[in-house]
Amino acid sequence: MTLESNLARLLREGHFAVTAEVGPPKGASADPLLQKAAALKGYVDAVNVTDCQTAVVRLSSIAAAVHLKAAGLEPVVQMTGRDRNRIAIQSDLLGAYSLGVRNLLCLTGDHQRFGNHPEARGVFDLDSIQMVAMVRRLGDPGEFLCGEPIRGERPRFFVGAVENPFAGPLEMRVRRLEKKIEAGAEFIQTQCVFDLERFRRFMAMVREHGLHRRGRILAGVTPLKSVRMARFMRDQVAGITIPDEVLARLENAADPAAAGVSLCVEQISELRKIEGVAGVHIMAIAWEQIVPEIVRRAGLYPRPAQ
Amino acid sequence: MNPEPRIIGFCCYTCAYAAADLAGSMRVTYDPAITIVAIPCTGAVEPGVVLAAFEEGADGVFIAGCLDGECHYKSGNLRAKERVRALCAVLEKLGLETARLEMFQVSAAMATRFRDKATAFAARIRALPPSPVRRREGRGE
Amino acid sequence: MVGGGVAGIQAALDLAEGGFRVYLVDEAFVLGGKVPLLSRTFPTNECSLCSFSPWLAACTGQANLTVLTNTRVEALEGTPGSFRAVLRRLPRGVDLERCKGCGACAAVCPVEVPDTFHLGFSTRKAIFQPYPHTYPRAFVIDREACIGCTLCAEACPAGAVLLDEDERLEEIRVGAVILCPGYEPFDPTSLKQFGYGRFPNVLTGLEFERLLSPGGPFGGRLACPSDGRTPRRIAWIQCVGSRNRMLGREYCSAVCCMAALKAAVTAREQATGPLETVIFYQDMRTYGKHFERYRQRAVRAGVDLWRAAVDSVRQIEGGGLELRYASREGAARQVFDLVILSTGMQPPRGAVELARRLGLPLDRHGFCAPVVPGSTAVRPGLFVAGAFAGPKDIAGAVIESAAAAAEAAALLAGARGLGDRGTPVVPERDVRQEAPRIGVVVCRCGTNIAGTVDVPEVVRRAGALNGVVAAVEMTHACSQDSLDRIRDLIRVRGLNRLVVAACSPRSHKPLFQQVLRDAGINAYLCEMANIRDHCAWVHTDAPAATAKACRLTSMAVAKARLLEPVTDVTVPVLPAALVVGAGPAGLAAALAIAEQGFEVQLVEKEAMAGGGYRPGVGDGLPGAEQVRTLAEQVVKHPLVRFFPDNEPVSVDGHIGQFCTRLRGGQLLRHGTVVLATGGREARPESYLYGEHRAVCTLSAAERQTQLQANSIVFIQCVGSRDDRRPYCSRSCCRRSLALALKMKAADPKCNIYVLYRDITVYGADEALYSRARASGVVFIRYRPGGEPALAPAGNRVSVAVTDPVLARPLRIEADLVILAVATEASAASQTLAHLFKVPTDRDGFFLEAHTTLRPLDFSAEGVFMCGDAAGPKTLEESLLEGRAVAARCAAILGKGLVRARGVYARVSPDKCAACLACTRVCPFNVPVIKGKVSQIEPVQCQGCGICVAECPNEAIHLIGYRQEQLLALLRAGLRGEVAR
Amino acid sequence: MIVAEAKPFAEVAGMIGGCRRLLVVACAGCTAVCGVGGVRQAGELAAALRIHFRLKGLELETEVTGVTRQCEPEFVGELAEAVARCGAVLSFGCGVGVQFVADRFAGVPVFPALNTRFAGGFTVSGAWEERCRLCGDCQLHLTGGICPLTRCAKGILNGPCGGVQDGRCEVGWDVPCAWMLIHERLAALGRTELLRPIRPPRNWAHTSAGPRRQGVSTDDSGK
Repeated sequence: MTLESNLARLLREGHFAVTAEVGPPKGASADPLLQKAAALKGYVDAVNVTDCQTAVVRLSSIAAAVHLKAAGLEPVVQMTGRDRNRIAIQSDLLGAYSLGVRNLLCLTGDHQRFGNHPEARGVFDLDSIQMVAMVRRLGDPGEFLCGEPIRGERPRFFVGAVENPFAGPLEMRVRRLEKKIEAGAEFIQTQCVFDLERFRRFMAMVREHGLHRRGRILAGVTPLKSVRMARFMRDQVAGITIPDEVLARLENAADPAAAGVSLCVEQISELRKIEGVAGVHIMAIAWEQIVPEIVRRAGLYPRPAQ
Repeated sequence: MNPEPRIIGFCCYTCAYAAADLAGSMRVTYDPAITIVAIPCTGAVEPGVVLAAFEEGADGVFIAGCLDGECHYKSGNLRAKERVRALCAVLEKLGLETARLEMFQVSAAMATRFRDKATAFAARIRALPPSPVRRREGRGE
Repeated sequence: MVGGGVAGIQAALDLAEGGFRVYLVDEAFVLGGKVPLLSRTFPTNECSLCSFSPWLAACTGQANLTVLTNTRVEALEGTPGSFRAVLRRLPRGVDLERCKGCGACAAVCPVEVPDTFHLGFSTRKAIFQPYPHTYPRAFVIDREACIGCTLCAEACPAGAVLLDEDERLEEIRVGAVILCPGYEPFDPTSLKQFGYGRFPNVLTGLEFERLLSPGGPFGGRLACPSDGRTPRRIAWIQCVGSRNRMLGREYCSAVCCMAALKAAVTAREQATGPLETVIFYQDMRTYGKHFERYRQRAVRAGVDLWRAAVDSVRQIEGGGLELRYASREGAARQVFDLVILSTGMQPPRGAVELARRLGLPLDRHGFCAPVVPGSTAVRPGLFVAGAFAGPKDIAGAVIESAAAAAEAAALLAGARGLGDRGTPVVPERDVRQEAPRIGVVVCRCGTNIAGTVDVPEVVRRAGALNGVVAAVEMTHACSQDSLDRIRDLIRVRGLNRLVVAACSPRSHKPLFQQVLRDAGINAYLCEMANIRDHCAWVHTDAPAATAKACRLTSMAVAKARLLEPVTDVTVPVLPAALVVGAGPAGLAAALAIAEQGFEVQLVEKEAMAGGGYRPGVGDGLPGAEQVRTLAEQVVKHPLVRFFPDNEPVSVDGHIGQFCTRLRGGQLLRHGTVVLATGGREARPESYLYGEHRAVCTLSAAERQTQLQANSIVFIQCVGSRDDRRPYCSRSCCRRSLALALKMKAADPKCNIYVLYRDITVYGADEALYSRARASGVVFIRYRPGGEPALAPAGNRVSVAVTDPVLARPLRIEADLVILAVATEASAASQTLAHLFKVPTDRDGFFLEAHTTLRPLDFSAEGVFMCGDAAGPKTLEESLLEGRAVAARCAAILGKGLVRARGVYARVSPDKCAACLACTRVCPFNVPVIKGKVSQIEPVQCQGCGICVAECPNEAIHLIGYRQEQLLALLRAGLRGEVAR
Repeated sequence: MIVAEAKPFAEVAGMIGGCRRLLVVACAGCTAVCGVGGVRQAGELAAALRIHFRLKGLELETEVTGVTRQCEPEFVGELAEAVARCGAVLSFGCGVGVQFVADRFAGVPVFPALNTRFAGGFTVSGAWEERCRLCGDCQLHLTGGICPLTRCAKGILNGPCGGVQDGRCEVGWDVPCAWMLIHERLAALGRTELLRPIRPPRNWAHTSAGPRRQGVSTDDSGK
């Protein structure tokens, strides 16, 4: 079965893509996941399934992806190098592909230190860049990392990676993005953007290096539900910067949640104006049901047919 | 209660020992159970030697040095303080009362302070039972 | 050396060490002068006795030094190099040699008189010991008080009392005389308004020092003399008898501000419960090293500084003292429990008379100020130092006396070394292979020990101890005949260890070690048991005391058994000094060292000598001429090797044996080091400096020969005494006033305004201040926060400041604004500090070993500092310090060799793991890893043993304190000694 | 250098439980240098143990000695007589030392007095810090002399990850991001181009993750 990734197609055809993100449940039933998914159906082109995000144990991302697919959504499987070595990763990916998963997002993974098993041994056999390169070789020329050829069908994933324009010097981030694209990343989802100014500078440098042509860049956005959440993200979550004016706007709002949503909508329209931004990736953490409203108000509805 | 305690006082030569001398010429009195051992600086007191004192049956050990910032050797008394703190932790683990070890500071002119500190310490030791190390001793003396 | 205060003693010791015969003459019964009276010394708040007693102890051991207490100089005839001094030896009434300081005499003396040491707060007998830890230690008879009952003579077990001793004249021949008689506190009785003498709770500063002293009448408890109750409010009145026109005392006593701050801080520390401390002052002069920081700490600690003149004190019902003073709001009153009068200094009467007899120049206040600033000479062969030359603090006196010593030594350079009395050395018997043969001497100390301790019992028990071959008792082990007996005993019984159970090793061990030497036994095979001070004197229960005496003796014996001979480590001293920096201080040091006959290697980074005063840089500066002549003298001096345009790049070795490589490649070998790298004028970052041409720095203004201006504004404390530089730059006020006067003289019509925080001119310079005011210079005080604001106004600058008196804004249109900018440490200091392994303080200036008593020494031996590199000061002070440092160097260079202390750390290379622990913990940076193991140079090691206790592999031990020695001693003390 | 730390007293006292005679062996190598395994610490612990057992009514006899390095059979051999005398050993060596002693004296119980922590050194911060993971595949020439494996929490070779903020690592704001340090160092060296190529997956076979490692000794003396 060689069904192509819908997300890949849309991006190739130049549509402004919309992806969302869901975190699998902390239990053995897929129902909570499917409820979230139902809300998203028809409003997004693909849905990321996180891989034990922040090192908290959750239902496997591949299994979750299969459930979503059955529910009629296109999944993007996230795969980190934190919990698997090269053997496990390759084997899981063969399995995922066999189950119809086509989109893969490679990450190094959050350190286990702040998860719910801090005493776990972090594997980190491969970093995200090495993983991207490895996955691309699985598809073409179709060999395992060790060089052995793959027998029969090769997994031809639409391979993505992440980038955080807000961690460390811009010029260094761009250089790392370049390495990811060098390694074969076809699409990039960025850390959620609040500091538009910095993101514009980032994109400018991306364009200088022509990276936006070699890899599709989906800018991450997150609707802020409350002032508390905004503060938490600013102070506690590594690599996220929230400018004071953004925070102020929430603080002064009668209904912070509403303010958060309109803020998110504005951000999307701003992002669309930036050359090289091929789509948005909406990370509505534990607030998936708001995604449709955002997509509507951002004028991104309806989505092109699958 | 301990009728005849054995108390060792390590006194630094520049300050505490001098203060003890002065206590003498001023004829102030303190507990004869106290035996003063001269050392050049409290910073020279090896923890092992203090432990040895307890092992040999001392009921109490005090280390007397210069006042803060007056150590003849700049930092000796501060190091001694650290070591005494560490030693107290050891005594605790051994199940010996930490009250049996103390560090205090006097200047060469503080004969009365020396007397007061030493007397208070001796009183404390007398109030405690004899060192269990000695009570437990296999061979008698 | 006339005057046995701390300054006199130090200079005398330096000279004696350096090989001169020195007579240290003092009118008092004991050495020490005023310092022993102080509870603590500023700015370190140290117990003055602790820090000072080592010097007293040193007097004992110095063969070249003859101490003549209770002695007056009657006449002086002759010429420099050969004077005949007539001394009047007043009777002490007690034989210095025989007296053991037991106090039996005082116990029986029926006469009670006010104790002069405690300034009358308590009483003493007519025969007494002036204060604890004295030198000489012998008692004295107060002739005025003595009723001649002879009870003391009968009571003295040593027969030391000489009731019929008479005063006699004595003649000595000396080459030079240094007068260092110190000062006398001003007696405030004449100032009726303060009620001193009438109200018991009005005290002088010195009296309050006794009150605070732990050894004082109240044992350090804060109390009102009237009834002993605890004071809750204490006031200090500054400048009592100083800076006082009416009394014709137009000088500042230089120390009272800090003394008051220190007393207030100490009082607060010792106070139980709440205490208010208020200092009424005119200018708070915290100009010395670390002083301004001290003041800030004091204020933070809660000491209140009120700038107000107190006009009277009166006692109200309930004993309270009401102060009336003029505040900004007008006349005000406050009630206090204690009032301390910060009484100033005045020259001691005796000294003034002597100076008159010798025809020395005295100023109108009776101070004997040197003729040439920066020198201490008052007449060929006669030098003056300390407070008698003008009010100053201890450090100042110590520096000045050292400078005097250097000048005297230069005069007598040829006679150096003649002083050394070679004591015949008895060949030492090698006892290392012998089994211990210990002799125990138990001293009765008259009845001092025998009165409480059963001495025969101690002897009997000692005799039974393992390794003891002889145990004897003696009435006074330290009397000459006893010492002879001990020596014979050693010879006859073939002893190889000596244990003396007597008094404190601190006072007597050297004595018994000498006996061993005389008997041909290594001096370190001697141990003492302090059965007097630590036993007989402090325990009343005879059996308990006897038991303890036996215990102490057996412990000493146990340790003695494990003692090993120590061969004195000495290193020869290279007779040359390296001086880094050829500014005023460095030049003065170089010249003074060379004049004393030692080679000087003078290294200067610039191409020319003179530092900030060198040609092209310092032209026109006051004193530039003087420095230039000095530079010429130095550079062409045959003993000076000048290395301009050069600097040290690497240093190796230690005291006596330094080896320094210069950037130019030259390799210099020298015995001592003087760091005189000076300071630099900080660049102002405010007050339109560099933006408006009418604004310049003080030094720039000083260099101007012609200043055309009708309206001149001086701004003081620019960049000093702020958060960035919390210190006073010391010379600026003086220089500003001098310049202001010069300008007034040139053009009396010009208007001069000095905007200041505290006018800090001290000692005789106070006169500059009064002259400036008299000549119409306007002084306007500003507070931090209320700094003057400058705005350009064409060619002029408009200066806005608030008038503190009228509390309203003032505006001055100035043609010239002169900024008295801070002096900061030169950049070179840090590099050199690193190179010579010496510390710098938080402000980047070199950090001395002891601010008060060793102001020019680093704690690393043989390395010294002087001039601005050690902290900002005036040119004269720099020159003086240069000379002083020369004396410190000469003391080492003149000795020819340095000897290690008996107690030093020794490394066993086989055990050393080169872990660097020792190098990291040593407070003096002595250990170094060489050849893969730690090396500790004996002559550098201070013998604290901190590294010993740190070494993880027990590779280091301290001589005389080996672990096994201590363990043996503890076992003996705790288990009881195993008899043979 | 191997950095170790003292085991809790109770643990040591517990493990030597039954012994009445104990040989306490210090090591003058790494553990002495980091101030936990020298003759001093051995002596102090011995004294503490003696007191501890006496308070229990038992007598423990100890003999304190030291060897140059416990990780050398030759040096360990010097202990033979003493071991025979005492019949049990408390070793102040690192994990290696303890094993060498145990191998040499298979007949007697050997107890570790220390916990062996890492390979590191004494830094200016006045603390002992890990510097090497002993991976057997040194890449320091590519990273400006800063080891990413040791000092990056994730040990990644193509860093920094997205968790870095203000040059700090996501695992703790007090930990500097190794990759930021590397970046600065290489920038200072003018060699940032070293960051461009993608570093391939590491060969872990030489590391602690692989089989037991053996060094090839050029001479086989003592074998």
